Amino acid sequence: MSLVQNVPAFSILLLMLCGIVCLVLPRRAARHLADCAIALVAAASVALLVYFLQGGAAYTYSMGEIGAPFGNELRAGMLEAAVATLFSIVTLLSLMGGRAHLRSDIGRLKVNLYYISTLFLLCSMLALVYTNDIFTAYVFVEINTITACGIVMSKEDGYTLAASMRYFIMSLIGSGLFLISICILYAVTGHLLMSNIQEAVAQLYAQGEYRAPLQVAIALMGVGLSLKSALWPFSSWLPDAHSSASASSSAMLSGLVLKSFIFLMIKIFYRVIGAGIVRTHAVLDLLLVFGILGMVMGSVNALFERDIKRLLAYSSVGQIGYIFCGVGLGTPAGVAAAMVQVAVHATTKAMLFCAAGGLMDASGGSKKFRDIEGAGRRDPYAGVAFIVGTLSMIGIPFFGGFITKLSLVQAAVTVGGWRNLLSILAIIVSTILTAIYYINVLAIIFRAPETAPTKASEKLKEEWKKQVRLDTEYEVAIVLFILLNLAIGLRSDQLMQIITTGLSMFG
Amino acid sequence: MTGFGILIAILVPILGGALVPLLDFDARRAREYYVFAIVLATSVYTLSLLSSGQGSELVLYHLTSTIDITLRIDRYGSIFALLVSVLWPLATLYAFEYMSHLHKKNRFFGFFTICYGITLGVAFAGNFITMYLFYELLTLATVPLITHEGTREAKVAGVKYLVYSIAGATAAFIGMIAILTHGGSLEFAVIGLGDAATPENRRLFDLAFLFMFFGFGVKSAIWPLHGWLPTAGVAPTPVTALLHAVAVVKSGVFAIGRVVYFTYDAGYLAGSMVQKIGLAFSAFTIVYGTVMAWKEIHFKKRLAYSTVSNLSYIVFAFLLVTPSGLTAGLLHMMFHGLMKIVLFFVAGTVMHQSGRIYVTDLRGFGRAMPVSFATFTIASLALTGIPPLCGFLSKYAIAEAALAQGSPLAYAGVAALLVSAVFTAAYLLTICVRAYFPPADFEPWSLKSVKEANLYMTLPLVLLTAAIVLLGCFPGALQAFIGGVVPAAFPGL
Amino acid sequence: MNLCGFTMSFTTAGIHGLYAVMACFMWFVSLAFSLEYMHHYKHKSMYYVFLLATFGATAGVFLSADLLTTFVFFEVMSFTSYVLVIHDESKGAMRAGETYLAVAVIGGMVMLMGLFLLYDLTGTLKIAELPDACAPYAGSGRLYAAAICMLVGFGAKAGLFPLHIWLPKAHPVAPAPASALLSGILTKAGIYGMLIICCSMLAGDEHWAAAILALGAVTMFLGAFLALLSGNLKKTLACSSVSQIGFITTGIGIACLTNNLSEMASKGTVLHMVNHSLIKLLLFSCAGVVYMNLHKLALSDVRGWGRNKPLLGLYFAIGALTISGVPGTSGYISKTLLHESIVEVIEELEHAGESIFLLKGLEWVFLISGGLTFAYMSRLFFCLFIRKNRAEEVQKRYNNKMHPYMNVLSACVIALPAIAMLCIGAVYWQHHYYTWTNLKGSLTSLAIGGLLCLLLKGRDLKELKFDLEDRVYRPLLLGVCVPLLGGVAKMLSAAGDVAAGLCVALMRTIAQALAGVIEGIMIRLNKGLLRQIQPHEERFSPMDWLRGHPIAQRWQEIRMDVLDSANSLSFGLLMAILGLCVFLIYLVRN
Amino acid sequence: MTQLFTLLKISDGLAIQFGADGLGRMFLCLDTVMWILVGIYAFKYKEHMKHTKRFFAFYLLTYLMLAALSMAANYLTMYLCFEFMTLLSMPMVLQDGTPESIAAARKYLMYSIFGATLGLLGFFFSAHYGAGTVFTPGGLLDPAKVAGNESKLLVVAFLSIAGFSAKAGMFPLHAWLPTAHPVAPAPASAVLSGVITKAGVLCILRVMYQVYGASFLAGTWVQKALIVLSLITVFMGSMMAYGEDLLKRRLAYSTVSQVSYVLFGVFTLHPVALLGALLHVIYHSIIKDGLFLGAGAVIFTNHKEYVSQLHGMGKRMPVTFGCFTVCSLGLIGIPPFAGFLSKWYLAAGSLSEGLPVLSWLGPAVLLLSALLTAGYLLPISIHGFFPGEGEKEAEGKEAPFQMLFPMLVLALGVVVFGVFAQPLADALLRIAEAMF
Repeated sequence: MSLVQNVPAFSILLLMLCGIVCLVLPRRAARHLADCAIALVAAASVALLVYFLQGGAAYTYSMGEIGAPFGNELRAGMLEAAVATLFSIVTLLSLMGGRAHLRSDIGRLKVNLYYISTLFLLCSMLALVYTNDIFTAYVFVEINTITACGIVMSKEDGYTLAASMRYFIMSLIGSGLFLISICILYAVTGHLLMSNIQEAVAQLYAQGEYRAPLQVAIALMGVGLSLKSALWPFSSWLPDAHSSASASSSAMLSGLVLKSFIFLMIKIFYRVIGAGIVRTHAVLDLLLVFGILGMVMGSVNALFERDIKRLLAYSSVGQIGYIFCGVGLGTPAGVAAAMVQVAVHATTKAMLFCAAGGLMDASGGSKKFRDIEGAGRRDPYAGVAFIVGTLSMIGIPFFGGFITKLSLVQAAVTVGGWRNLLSILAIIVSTILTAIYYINVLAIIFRAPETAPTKASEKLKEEWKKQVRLDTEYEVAIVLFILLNLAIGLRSDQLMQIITTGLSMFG
Repeated sequence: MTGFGILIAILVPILGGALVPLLDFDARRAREYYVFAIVLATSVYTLSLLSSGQGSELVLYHLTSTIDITLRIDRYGSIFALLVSVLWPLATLYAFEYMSHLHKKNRFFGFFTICYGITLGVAFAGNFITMYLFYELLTLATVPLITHEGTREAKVAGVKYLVYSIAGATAAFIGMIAILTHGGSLEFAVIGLGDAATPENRRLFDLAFLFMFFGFGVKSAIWPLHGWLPTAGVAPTPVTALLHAVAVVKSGVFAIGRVVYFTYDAGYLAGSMVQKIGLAFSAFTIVYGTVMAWKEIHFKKRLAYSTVSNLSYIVFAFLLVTPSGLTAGLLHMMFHGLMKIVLFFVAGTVMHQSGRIYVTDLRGFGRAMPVSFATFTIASLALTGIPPLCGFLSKYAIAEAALAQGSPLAYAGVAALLVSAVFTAAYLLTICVRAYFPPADFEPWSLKSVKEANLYMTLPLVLLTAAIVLLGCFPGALQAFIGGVVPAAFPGL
Repeated sequence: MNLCGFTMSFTTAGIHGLYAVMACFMWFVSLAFSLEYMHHYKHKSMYYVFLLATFGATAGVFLSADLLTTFVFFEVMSFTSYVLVIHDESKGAMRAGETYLAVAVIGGMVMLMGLFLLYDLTGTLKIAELPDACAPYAGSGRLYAAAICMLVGFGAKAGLFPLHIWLPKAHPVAPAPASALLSGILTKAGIYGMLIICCSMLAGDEHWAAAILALGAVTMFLGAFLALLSGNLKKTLACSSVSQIGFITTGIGIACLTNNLSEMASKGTVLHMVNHSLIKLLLFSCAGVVYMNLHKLALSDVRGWGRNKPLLGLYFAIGALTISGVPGTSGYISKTLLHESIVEVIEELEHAGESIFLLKGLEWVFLISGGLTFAYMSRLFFCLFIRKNRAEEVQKRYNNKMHPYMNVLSACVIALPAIAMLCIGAVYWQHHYYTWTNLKGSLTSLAIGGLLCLLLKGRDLKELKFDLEDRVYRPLLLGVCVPLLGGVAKMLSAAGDVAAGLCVALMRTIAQALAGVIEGIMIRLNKGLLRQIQPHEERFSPMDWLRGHPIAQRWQEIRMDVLDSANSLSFGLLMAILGLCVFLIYLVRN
Repeated sequence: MTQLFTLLKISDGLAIQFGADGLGRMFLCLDTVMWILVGIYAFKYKEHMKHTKRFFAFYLLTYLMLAALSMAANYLTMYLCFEFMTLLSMPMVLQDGTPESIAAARKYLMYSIFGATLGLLGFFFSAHYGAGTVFTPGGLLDPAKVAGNESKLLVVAFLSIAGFSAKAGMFPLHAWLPTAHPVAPAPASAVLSGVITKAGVLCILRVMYQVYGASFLAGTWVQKALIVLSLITVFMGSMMAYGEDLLKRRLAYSTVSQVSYVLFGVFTLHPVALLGALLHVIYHSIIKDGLFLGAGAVIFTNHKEYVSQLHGMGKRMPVTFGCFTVCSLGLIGIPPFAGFLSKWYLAAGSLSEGLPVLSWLGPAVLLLSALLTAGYLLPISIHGFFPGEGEKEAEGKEAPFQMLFPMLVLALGVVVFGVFAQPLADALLRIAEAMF
């Protein structure tokens, strides 16, 4: 048991501790503490990942020496380490990216409260990643919900309050359903540890008993987690929540929070119910169909939008659809494709939300297309970010999006029958629609402003022409995000290799 | 070393083009000298590459374990590169004059030069993924060119073009990946599917072929997917002339040639169901294009429909999957590029000088713009297929290839070829007649405001027409150069 | 001689020479007579040119040794004689000329067809070689076809029954000397042709002979009947020519029947031809003299003019007697020969036991026609020289012959044919012609003629209403054929255009339909998408085209009004519940 | 073909070659003579026209192309000259610039180009199945290659011959002739119908006898179909002419029918019939040019276009109408004049060919059409010279001598070639024999 192996527990506990400490620190100190805490966790996760890369096997880490029924376990594998590093890096970058907005959106007083909720959010996400006990998973799901709603409400204008309330209620429904399914599982199998439950469930399936309760448990879990991770029919809360929140919080929300629940769902499907059963299970078809619907409807609604942040929000619904489509295919290649999309979407969407924040700065804080006309010229970083985002979305080689499409198509092609055709058609349609509204956004933000601006936004434009000041932190964040996307695009071999070995270790 | 030469040849125009809007030239002369310098340099360098660097290769980047971005000069790609590098400088020269009355010149010339680099990229791509990369970039780079004039019509054309191209590219991408995952190689050096084409996944390979055929078919304007080409006729003439007559559409046909001859080989395709489908669609498009052209009175839309038909000539020749079919298709690709660019330039000159865009009000222009309409007449005669001119040679080659192949669809193709020749005569020669022989009640003074275009516009026209006539009479060298493709595409032969 | 692209050969053997001489004699007489006759006419130069041209052509026809040369001169003769017919360009002349030309051209073309068929069949057109060339094909359909075509050609010129229509019209309008030649020589050219067909090509062919005899009989009777009824001097003579041609045709028919063996038939035919030429020359000259003085030809007008003109009366009488076949005249001899040849054939058939009913009928027609001839000739003679004109003063004018009605030259010129005829009569003055059986035939016909003449004396018979040409030919040809064929031709010529227009229109509609379908979708789609790029449009939503659609409106209302905003909680819950139900139902079921 | 002159060698299969053979020489002489005569006539006629420089330019260019066509040694050169001849002769049709003339020119262009394209189809197949490319009497098809697919080649032969016969005005594609001639100026229509239709005939001769070969086509359904088509045209042409009042359109329809006489001779694939056809080519050129020049003279001097206006014109224009009458008699085929001999050989050839029905039906239709020709030509002369006192006589004056001279020469030609036809017939017989 080398030092590195207790990184999971260490990082969760560290974040909790810092979260509490931030409460009392003054605003500036709280900011620095939060940043370096997250940085530390990121470094630790990288160390863990390196450990695994050098051939370390997946291991379970029991919290405290207490026995099975009461004790608590964490399980770390290459995949978990990779996802953890991704989450921490993206959180750090989106905090940096959205810093300027924090000052204007959130009053001076509540800034540490924002940092606390961010830290606790990251802690809960890491916990979801590492946990091997479904009840602890439920506990951290609740923490996650509260903190996520917290960072949304921190903006405190009327619209965000209504949006976060809706978000809160819908998430609670989701976690409620998740709880019920855990109870059923516990009632049926008697265990809480994932590995034990898996043997029990396998045994039950072999005997054919308790078929109905197990089905209901799986259904409820599926719906609960899809609700929380905004799969299309359950995603009506997402556009308001993500668009009204401030730049960094909406980056974290759509980039990470949704992904954590998806990772949890994959973990439960493969570790709790077992790969053999899940592969042929009907729930995958449902996920596939809803994923495809999400891909298409997300993009179609995005076409309707005339507000940059709502457009990005709807686009994430579409991208989430991609992930579920990958999962729904049922083959390891499909899940791998889903994980790639998780990584790519996390970085790209976070970057785009930060860039959107930059655009709003450059055009007097208005989100409307009419006002952000030509903003791309004024804030070149945001412009370039959007170009990279568009190219990645369309799937030009050298960019992340290409790898997603490549892997998803490879997965879809190997699967036969209606799944194959349906997913291919969905890919084509969603790529077209994505291309249209992203290129349209490009056309707007790069249009020379002299084309007849309307009166309303006239005075706004004079103001910001003068005082566009660019803060370095935002620029660094955007550049790092772009590099991250390019890294995934270029070094996709290593990423795929990590994911596939991680999945194999997963079982 | 020559491997890097390819990279240079591609990057110079792209970077050079990107600099134009950034350097923000305001003096017209400066911009022209700069742009022309870049374009000419690239052309010269590419031509030297073609002559010396045959077969040199450069693996740019290993994207994933099985896919990497490679650039290679092989005989097939160098033919397309030759066409593009010869025509681009002339088109640029023409564009300088034409753009004088349009605004936002920097942006236009920027994207115009970038497209040059990307087209060369398509030509020199070593495998399908690289070609897909440049193919997609070409779409993105041409959208702003089409919507350049900012009118409502231009935007509609831009969106329509975008939607068609992205759909086509994605379909082709899916086809590629399907082949990759089932063992076929995407490298152009490896001919045919080899052992991967086992009977049970034959159906999938057929499906993949159809996806790629109709994917790349969008750019080469096969009938159901040709809608964007006529609407894109509203773009400024250098764009329609160069891109929609030469670069963009030809890249589509070039890609189909790659699919037919390099990914699937003759053994797989000859006599297969997909070949029949392809032949049927292209034969129908040949007739459809000319009939629509004959019906259309907007000058540039008429030429666009004519391009739709002529492209299907090439696709039809390629799908014959015989050595003579390949050479005939390439020959027509070269000649059609020459002929169609002249026709578009004349259309552009007419619009530039007199603002008339409809074919019906071209009465008496023969005398008002003697040089332009002389070249127009020669080019339309060539396109109709009158013997001494080059159009006849390629039409003859395609017909011979079809006859040699001898399947009923091939005969249908020859019939389509001839019917389209008649309609071509109908929609082109009537313009010449109207221009040169105005009716008795025509007052020449109504055209006194219209004078011949200056040297910038007429020089390219004259040079290209000379090329048409000379190649028509002495095609030996070009045919030998094209003949070189056959050993590469048919290793067995 | 090599002319017109093939070798023309001429011969003066036998009948060729005879008729060439006859042609010269006839032309000499008419030329001399026309000197005076044409004295006060206009276009004299044109008349003489075409008269001589016709002479050349006719000589050519008679002298030609192969049918092709015959045809060449035959055509030339038709056209040159046409000009003679329409010489004085009156409305009647033009109309007659039109008919004459039509018949001539049609006859010529059909004969050419016959020549083609013959040439193709036998390979030679030399008259001398014809008999043995046609022998192997006797009775074959192709030979009959060739023969029929040539018969139509020659028959048209000769004036046989179906194509005789132009004769009664052309001769009255032509100048007298011209019409003399027309009846005299040109008809003989037709007969000459028929001789070649019947006697050398199809000699001894019963069916052919029967047909010829039938035609001859009908022509004989019809001609005589028309002559009787006609009220115009020249028209009567023209019809009489038709009838005489009928006699000659009968002779030819008999000769053909007996395979040229019955010497009487062939001699009789030739003699009758010669007689008829001379008679017609004489009679038409007399008619010419009448017309020269009175410029009128209707019998009612010229009645009684010749009372005090003994010389003209003498000439006319000689002509009349000869043509009627009164014993002692040359006419009698030729008619008797013909009659006896018929009787001889009848006896021969009697011995062979075949039915002779038809030939008996023929003989009776022969006799009746002879009678009719005598009747109308005597009627003419009486009208001109015996009876007085109804109007007294007209008669008085006729009687005072102040100036001579014909000069000396024309007098003696007209005398020539009369003398010639009398000589022929004398030459043949041998006894056996006058045996009782021969006399019996001519006397019976004279008796019939006399009887008829008494019956009709004095009363003018109405013109025959039924005119074959105007009733049958013109309506049939012009009324029916031309419009019908014209219609077919118009339809065919338009076919080219219509077909071209049709297929082009078809292609265009197909293209439009296809384009329409694709274009429709695309226009609506990108119109909507376009809204997207228009920043300063006040309503941004790109799905502008969808907005118009009722379902979309319904959807929008649900989102906007009932659920106050698409993103309201209740809408979210509704969607979540729906999702949950789908999950549960689907999973529980399988 | 004796010695070949290669102007341009594009590739091994394609070359523009010229070579003189009997047929080519005959057509060249015909074209040259006609062009000189009509040229003289046109020098006078040009006062009546605008754009004279343009007219004479295209006039000479068309002659160039015709000379090239007659000298063409292979299918490609013939197709090239055929296309350019259409393009260069088209401006002569729309010389007056009136809307009808432009419509007629467009129709002429489209029909000829459609015909040429069918010819091109023939070229593709002959290049593919042929042994060599140069015209060889008896056909250049390589029996080995042809063995399997005769039926295909027959269809292509029929189409290519029907295509070239568009220029010769055969039935399905004749519609342009009656529309183009009335609008074209007289010298143009004289040349168009007199000589340019003969170019179509030359192409058909080359294709039938020297590409596919008479033996290949003899007795096949193609020959029967073509003969039937030509007979339909013969009948239709003369029938339409019979009913037409506009003088030039009547002559145009007459051209349609007379050229189909020639085609009938060509399609019977028999030396004698071919001799008749060649003879008729020469005779018809001479006669039809004479008629058109006559019509042109009437229009030029007295502006009378319709036949009904020409009553008594003969007296006013004796020489013109004299020549007109001589030419009409020639056309009808009255023996001493030119037309008769060609009809004779046509009929003789057709009968000796021995096709079951067509051998005798052909001559019958020819003669029926000769009859109709008489029907529509003779009345003009007759009413011209003998108007009859009832009708009112048209007044007018005689055409200038420069116009009369060509007409006189042509009329003389009709008579001379009519009477002294033997040397001409022998020469043409040698050419006809050489074709088989």
